[in-house]
Amino acid sequence: MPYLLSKNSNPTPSCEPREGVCVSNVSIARGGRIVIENLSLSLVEKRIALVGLNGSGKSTLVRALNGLISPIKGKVCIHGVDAVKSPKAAARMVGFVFQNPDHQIIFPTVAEDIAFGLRQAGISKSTTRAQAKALLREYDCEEWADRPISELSEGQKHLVCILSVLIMEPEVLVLDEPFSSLDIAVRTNLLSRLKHLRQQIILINHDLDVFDSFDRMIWLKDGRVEADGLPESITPLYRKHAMEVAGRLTPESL
Amino acid sequence: MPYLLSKNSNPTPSCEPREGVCVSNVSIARGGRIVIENLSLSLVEKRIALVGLNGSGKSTLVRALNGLISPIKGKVCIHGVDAVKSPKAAARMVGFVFQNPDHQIIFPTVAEDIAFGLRQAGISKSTTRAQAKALLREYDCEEWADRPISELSEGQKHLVCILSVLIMEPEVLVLDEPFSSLDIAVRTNLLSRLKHLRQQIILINHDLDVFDSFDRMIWLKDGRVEADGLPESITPLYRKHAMEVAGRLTPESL
Amino acid sequence: MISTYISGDSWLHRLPAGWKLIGLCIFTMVLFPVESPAIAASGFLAALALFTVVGREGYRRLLALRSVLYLLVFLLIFHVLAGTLTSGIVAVFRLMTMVVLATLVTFTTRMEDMLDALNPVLTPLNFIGISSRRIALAIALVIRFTPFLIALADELGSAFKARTGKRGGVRLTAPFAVLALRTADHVSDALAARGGADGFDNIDEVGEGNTPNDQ
Amino acid sequence: MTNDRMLVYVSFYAALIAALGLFPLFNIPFLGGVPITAQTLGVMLAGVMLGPVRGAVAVVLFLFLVAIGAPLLAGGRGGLGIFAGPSAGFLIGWPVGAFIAGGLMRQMKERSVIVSAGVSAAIGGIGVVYLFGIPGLMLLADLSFGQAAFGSLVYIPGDLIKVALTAVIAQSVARGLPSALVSRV
Ligand SMILES: Nc1ncnc2c1ncn2[C@@H]1O[C@H](COP(=O)(O)OP(=O)(O)OP(=O)(O)O)[C@@H](O)[C@H]1O
Ligand SMILES: Nc1ncnc2c1ncn2[C@@H]1O[C@H](COP(=O)(O)OP(=O)(O)OP(=O)(O)O)[C@@H](O)[C@H]1O
Ligand SMILES: O=C(O)CCCC[C@@H]1SC[C@@H]2NC(=O)N[C@@H]21
Ligand SMILES: [Mg+2]
Ligand SMILES: [Mg+2]
Repeated sequence: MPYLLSKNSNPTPSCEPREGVCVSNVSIARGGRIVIENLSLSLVEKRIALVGLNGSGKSTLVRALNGLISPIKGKVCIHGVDAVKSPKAAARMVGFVFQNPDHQIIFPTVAEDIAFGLRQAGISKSTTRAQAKALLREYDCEEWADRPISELSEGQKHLVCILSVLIMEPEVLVLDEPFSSLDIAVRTNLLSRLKHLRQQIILINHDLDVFDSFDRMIWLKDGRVEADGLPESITPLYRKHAMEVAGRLTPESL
Repeated sequence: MPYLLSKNSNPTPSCEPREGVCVSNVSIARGGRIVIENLSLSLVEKRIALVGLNGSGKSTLVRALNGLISPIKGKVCIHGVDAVKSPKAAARMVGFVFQNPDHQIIFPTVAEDIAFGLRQAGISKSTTRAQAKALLREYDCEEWADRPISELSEGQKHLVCILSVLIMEPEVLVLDEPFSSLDIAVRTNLLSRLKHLRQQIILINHDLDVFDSFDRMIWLKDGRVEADGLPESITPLYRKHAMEVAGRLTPESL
Repeated sequence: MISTYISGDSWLHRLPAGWKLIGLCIFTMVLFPVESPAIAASGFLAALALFTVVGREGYRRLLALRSVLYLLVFLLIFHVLAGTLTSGIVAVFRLMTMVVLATLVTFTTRMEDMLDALNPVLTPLNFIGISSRRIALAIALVIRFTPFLIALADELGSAFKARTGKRGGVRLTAPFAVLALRTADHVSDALAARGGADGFDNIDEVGEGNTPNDQ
Repeated sequence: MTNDRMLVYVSFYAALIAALGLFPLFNIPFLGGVPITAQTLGVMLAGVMLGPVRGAVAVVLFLFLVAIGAPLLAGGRGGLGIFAGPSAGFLIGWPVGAFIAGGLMRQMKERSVIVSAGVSAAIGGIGVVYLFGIPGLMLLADLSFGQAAFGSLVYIPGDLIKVALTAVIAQSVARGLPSALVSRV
């Protein structure tokens, strides 16, 4: 029985608007099981939070947004572009920070990886390298430029992943638990930086405090929307549910 | 100028005690740079927090505890066993949860991976499998037993890593940001479970709230101990420092 | 051995791994000298029928092996050109049967069971100083890495696609090698953290010089 | 480098050879059962990266798995029967080729990685492998030396591409993960 707090309770968005992200009637299967079932969402707000317990389908859903996973049914549009039919255009528009940095990094050294997206956009090698170094400088780590990424700490790697997406200035930023291994300094800094970005942001995070000033919160449960509305109204519901689940686990051993 | 709040300000612990963990005069190099310098600690408290900014050397230090990294100088002892000379005995005593689940998992299916440690200790296959399944049941996920780990969500994978260490009942538990991808339900549950364990726990975490009832907090900065004492006294100092650092990053763009 | 285990409780799942391996061996030996297309075809049909024990998921994963079909087509063409169509057909059926059966064995056998089954074969090596336990682990690791490498190539492809919308192609070769090798490092750390190749059995041997190091 | 780490690396290259057999595009059946295969890239890499002994051991481990029935050769083939087939000579040449490639790599320590890797891969991965493969063809496929040698020419273009790839990969690894170039450490 999903709580229906949604402002967008329209069950099948038409995918007409050329604004924002539109998911209509999407089902996704992974490893033979249906993980997302018949989901429809129209995402036009600037700051959108996506929450849910482990395995509820958050990462799966956002992977469909830039064509990394093709739904078995339904349609995903980014600013009017079909993510399945034109994954390239979708990828250009959606900047994606993977949950596990090891899944995102392509190149062996830091500057190469950060500059890569710009290179893809046809900018010259020296310009992209300079831009990458400038961005690194803002985070006080210009000397990382030529270091092998395998020699960074986990948090440093995660930061590189985030920077290599930020530098692209995509229309929509999808961040899958981007703060999980960042220290409180970088976390605070990035958070306030994200606040000031003009782009749309879809943020997955287990720590609910970061969603303070968000416009909308979507709670996924077993691949369906359990509740959808303002963070103020959804947070307590979700937290209560999580605590109940926590209580149900291992009662005998506690 | 390190704050000296330590109860253990003894500069060179003698490594005599057969209790707890003892690090004396340890220096560690990684990728040609010195990452930990001349560190001495005697860790006998039950609950020890290790904090520090990204790249400060937390993961490196704990890796030396079970012989995964050999210091270029100094000595590490676990309950009187030298971790460099007998890495295997050290590994038996120290249960280690890696920061990135992908770095910890060895086997393709869940039950195999969880049972592996027990198998290593010479216990029969059927017994270890039953134990693994029992532990999974406590977390309401017995049906994962034969699933390929590659088909779990990140958080689910991380839980598997934690369980495969808990099942070994090691003398010392070293947890490197174990909660980073866990949902609030599992996080709450694990935290209260950890509280009740008889073993010594060394916990690295960026979210400082989890250290509430800890006996000691060690703040690492650039591979040295910056402060060491009760969490109540260290937390505000560390947080203040982190906020200063956050403010110093990218001043121009905010 | 390409894909791994599919959970289930069929008689084939319960059959000891050793028997399955011996059965596979015998089947191969029997099939090898066959020259009649009819017998070869029935062998293949029998193998497919046996496959029902792993159900839909099994067939779905079998389809992932359709790359073998290219080879079969080429093989057939080759035989047609050489004027040996009949033996071509036999060869194709024989190959398909072997692939199906070997796949079936791996789908229904947990890796650890497979290794235990191989143990008697490997034990004699202990006498010449090669620990059978290490070989078993090496084999386990090969079986672990093979599908993993393919998945990793896939993942790297995803990462590339997420950032470009394009397929990476050959230019991902070198990054792939570095990424894959990094994983090998992680696995050896993970192994060391859990007792190394020989387990915790002979833990009292202090100073055996078995010091892991990240250099 | 510890024994355990070496064990993992050796298994890794054996698996790499196996995985390379699974790409249909690069594994074309040819010359009565001796396919054009990407797997020799794995053989060259094993030698160049791991050095002589470990490189050869990785290839032997792979061949052992094939022998006990794992369908890991190009096209999903496996089993003892393979070693009675026309490609047996090449297969026996693989570990020897890896050994020689590794040895050469070690000899050329002071040269640049890309050059020494290319030369080692060419001599070990082509020269030595054919040294075994051609007699194998003569013996097992009833061909004359001329026929066998001439027939083997079809593999040369592919093998040269693999040599080039080996050189590039070794170079990148030297840059991105130097510790993995065991033959040089
Ligand atoms: N590669 C995969 N193959 C098959 N099933 C998968 C795969 N990845 C995830 N799943 C399954 O799909 C479901 C949703 O996974 P997903 O990764 O989307 O969860 P999530 O909400 O992101 O969880 P987490 O908070 O742990 O990151 C889970 O039940 C998971 O087991
Ligand atoms: N494999 C490696 N090779 C070389 N240098 C490394 C390696 N891993 C980490 N380093 C470096 O060592 C220093 C300490 O890293 P470490 O992983 O211990 O940090 P950490 O405190 O765990 O950070 P985080 O909070 O990001 O996990 C960092 O400067 C890092 O760049
Ligand atoms: O799969 C087999 O049965 C073994 C194939 C041997 C192929 C040889 S190795 C050298 C030469 N280069 C190729 O690409 N194929 C042959
Ligand atoms: Mg996720
Ligand atoms: Mg760390």
